[in-house]
Amino acid sequence: MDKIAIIGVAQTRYERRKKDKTYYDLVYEMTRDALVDAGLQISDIDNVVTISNDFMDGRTISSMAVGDAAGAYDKNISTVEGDGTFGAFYGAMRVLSGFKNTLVVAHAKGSEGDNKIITNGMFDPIYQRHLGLESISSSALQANAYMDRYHISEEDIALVSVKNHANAKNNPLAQMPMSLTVDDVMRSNKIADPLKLLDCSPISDGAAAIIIAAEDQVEKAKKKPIWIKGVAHCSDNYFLGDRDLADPRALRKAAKKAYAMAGITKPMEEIDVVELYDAFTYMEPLWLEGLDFCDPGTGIELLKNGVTTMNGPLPVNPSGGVLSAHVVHVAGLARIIESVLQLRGEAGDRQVNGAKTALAHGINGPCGQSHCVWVMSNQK
Amino acid sequence: MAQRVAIVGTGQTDHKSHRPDVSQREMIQEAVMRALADCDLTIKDIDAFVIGNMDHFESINYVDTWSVEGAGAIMKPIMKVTTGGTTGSTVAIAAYYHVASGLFDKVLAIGWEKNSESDTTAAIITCSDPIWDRFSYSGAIPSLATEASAYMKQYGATQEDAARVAVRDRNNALNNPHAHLRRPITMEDVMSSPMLAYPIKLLDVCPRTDGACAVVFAAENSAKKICQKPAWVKACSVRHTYTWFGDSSDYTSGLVSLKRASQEAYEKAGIRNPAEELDVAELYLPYTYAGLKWIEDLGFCRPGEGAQFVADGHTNMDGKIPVNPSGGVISTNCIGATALLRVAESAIQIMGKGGNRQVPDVKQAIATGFGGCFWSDVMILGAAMP
Amino acid sequence: MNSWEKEVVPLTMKGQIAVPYTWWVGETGSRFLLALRDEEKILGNRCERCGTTYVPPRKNCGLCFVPIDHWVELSKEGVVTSHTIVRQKFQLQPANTPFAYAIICLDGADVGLVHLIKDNLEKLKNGIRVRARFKEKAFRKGDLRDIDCFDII
Amino acid sequence: MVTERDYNRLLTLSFDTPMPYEWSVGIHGSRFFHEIKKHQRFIGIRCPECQKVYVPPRRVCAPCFKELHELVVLPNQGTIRAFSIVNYPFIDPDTGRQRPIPYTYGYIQIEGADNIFSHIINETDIEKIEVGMQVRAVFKAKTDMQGHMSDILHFEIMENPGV
Repeated sequence: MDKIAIIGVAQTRYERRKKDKTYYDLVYEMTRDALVDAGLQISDIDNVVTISNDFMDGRTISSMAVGDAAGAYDKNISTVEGDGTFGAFYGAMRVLSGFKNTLVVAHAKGSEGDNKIITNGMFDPIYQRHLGLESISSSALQANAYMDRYHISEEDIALVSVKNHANAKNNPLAQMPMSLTVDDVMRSNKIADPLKLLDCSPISDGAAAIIIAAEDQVEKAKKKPIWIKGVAHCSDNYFLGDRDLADPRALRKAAKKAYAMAGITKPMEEIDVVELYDAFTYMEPLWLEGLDFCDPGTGIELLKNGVTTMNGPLPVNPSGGVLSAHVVHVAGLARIIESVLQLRGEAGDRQVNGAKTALAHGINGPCGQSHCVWVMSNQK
Repeated sequence: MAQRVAIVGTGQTDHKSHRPDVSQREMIQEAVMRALADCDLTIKDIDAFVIGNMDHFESINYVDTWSVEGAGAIMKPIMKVTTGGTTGSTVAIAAYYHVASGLFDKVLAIGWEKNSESDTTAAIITCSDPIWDRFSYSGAIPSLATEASAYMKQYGATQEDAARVAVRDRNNALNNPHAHLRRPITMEDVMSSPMLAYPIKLLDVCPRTDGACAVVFAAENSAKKICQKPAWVKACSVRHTYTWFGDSSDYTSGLVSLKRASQEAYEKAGIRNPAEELDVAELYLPYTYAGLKWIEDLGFCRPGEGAQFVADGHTNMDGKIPVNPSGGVISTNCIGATALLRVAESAIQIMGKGGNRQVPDVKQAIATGFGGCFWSDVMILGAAMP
Repeated sequence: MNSWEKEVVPLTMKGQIAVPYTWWVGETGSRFLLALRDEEKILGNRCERCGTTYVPPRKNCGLCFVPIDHWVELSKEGVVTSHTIVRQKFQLQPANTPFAYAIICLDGADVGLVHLIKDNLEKLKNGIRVRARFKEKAFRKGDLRDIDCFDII
Repeated sequence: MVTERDYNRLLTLSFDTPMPYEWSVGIHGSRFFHEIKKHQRFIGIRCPECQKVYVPPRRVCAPCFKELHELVVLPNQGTIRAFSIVNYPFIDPDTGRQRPIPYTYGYIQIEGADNIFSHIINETDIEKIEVGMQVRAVFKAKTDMQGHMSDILHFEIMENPGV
């Protein structure tokens, strides 16, 4: 892969509801701010990828609402419907194909629609939709399959909520900075066993943007470029009953490819910080297994042993993760942006000292069916 | 290093008004299997997938993950790209960049729609702005009617001029075994069909169709091995320039997005005189008047000369630049697949696989997509490696 | 610069997407659902290339990409491989909370089927055997919900 | 291939649960509706770069990529640039029922604006309406206004546009 880098980033504050802003407003602000961050003008951007979802926005061709706001007038533009990591990957492909600077911008307002009806739309119209499945109950099936197989307790996964909400206290943009105990999580409302309210990510509004540049463009940027070393995505089968929900094999395959591109052979030793898509507490240990940081079933041990805490050798979700702000589709881009901030040394109170290599991860579809893995570094 | 890309195989369903015999996913799989058979590959050979349609037409969220069994993408990378009417060309262009980036060798582009499963007008209305437009918006026809009447006023084109486009495309469809509407029509049929919104009559516009299309894109080295006559991607370009319906209404300047996109694509492909250098065109003409006006924006003829150009037979099968040998959009319109069908049909012409609809000796072809807010996509294919 | 923007009380607008959908089940799915409706039978089919027995049946194998013609009748009994007891209401749920979703591997099938368990939830655990309870014939419509739920054996 | 005879063995499943939304109108749009309610008048916004006036007001001028601030009061009348008498039945996605027809969908250029405003014109007789006619907005009773496009009932053709 040719050398390409992220040279500009921007994200909104993540909130339960941004009543005064349309998604057009959010996209405009992020486009403007990412340009400022990179020190570029809109005329430096030669193509745009927007990320939106027609179900979230309540609008067919949701991309039509934001082209102007993304500065895409008279430019090559396209739209990915899916997580920000996937949209950003398409943006990266365009740079690798010869564009100079791709602006990638994602938005969503969870406050505007009905999250259960929207996520019910992920399920098969003929065999699943009428059963009333949505994101939480389907994920609960996965949590149960995983936790039952490896004897992981509800208290164990509650630790993830405690850690990530505490990390969020150091992130001024996070929606849910909280000081929690395992007891608080255990006592929160039961939603779909084993998931309780504090095992679940919130509904959020927000937007984010990044600028991906070709090697010969990075010197124009005012910030330190963060190099994209490896990216890969992979999807598992669709029907929940066709999958082994406790085995994130699609993630393992994507990670293997991304690591190979980045020349990483020992992820635990070579990666300094991880931002992954923890839409639910159980996902963090499960995805860490898929990312080959540990053996199947032992993801939670990393947390219990302090490996993934802020002071540990592999801090996971220093931003507070998706549990602390979950703008659907923006969330993966936010993972990339947090990685960039960490690698630039701009992560403030949550800075992981000396971070050189970071991993960002996003998911699409029910129960993490499809994964996208990013490896980035501040070393060329 | 960016690499050269070619189309090596195409597949499409036999398009119909209704496909009750297959579920959505099964219909997609039908197109994918045909595309693989066309280039003698198996599903194991495909490295990545790009798919698109319109979410609220069938009410499927996350079409990428939902489709994997039909697409053949189990344990493979798949991505959803969607932009309304231009979805099919957007998907093709995304598949092109997948390969051009050097990251993937063989990529499948898939577009589909099962329009029989919802009220198409209701679904189209949901593409209008919920605050400003949805209250009064009534679907695509009024804005097209506006464009058509402005064009007629500006250049004196007539309803008969437009009817010629319908007769050309619909009769071309007789040569395409996959086309949805395959009944011959006459000028009288078009002229006497019911008026929908002046000057647009029923036979001036596209139908709604159930169908899917799949196209295999491959990198340089593989393309040459897979296919004797690959269709090389020489250029692609996109202009999705408008956000608001009320901004795209400068009809006297032509379809600006198509003008800009085609100019950029011609420049990349080194084309100076499109009508001479292109051998065939598969254009996303959702209604007949576009067949007069947009060929001007594409530079096939000068502004105001579209009607005469068509009347003179230059766009007929034996003309200077045959337009829509497949029968085009007014013969087949499975919306998410429609623009991908333009790309597929252009590739078919380059590969010489057009059967009864083959234009002899095609060296260079153009495919376009139209949608959104008067948006345009362009892809130029060639027989010679760029 | 004038700052009228700061003084505006922001409005919101309520609306909905109320498009009616009618999805075609297709020949393969219809055969499966008609067997549920008319014969109280659960049919699967087996890919003769890889040997996987699917339920619901598939027209083509997603892995091998070959048509599947070999139909089998599956047992109405199977094993729960994962489950969740749902506590929070949602309008599209076909049962009152608490009820459970379970992935059930029917005897003879290689993949699981997502369905409902309504009774004896305190006994529910992975590995437990369950049996399909069909709706009365008059209430069956050719829909996966013609199986009202699965009962713990 | 399937024929109609086979339809009794080919099933369908239906789904008609509406998906509810509550969209933000935004500061610019909200100001537009407040102005309609307070003063029964239109406002637009001017681009400092190209001087174009947009109605309803918006945040950004696309070609200039400039943020807009300068509000412009506009008369509540304009010219029909295009119209279409909608006569085909269809489901209104906002209600799930058929939208009452016929009605006339109009592209109206508000006097002093550079873009087009779309709304309903209360004339469905093709003999009595044409492009270029002057139309005027008719508002709902102030007390019934709710910050919605329906606060403008419709546009009506002006008998004496000169007055």
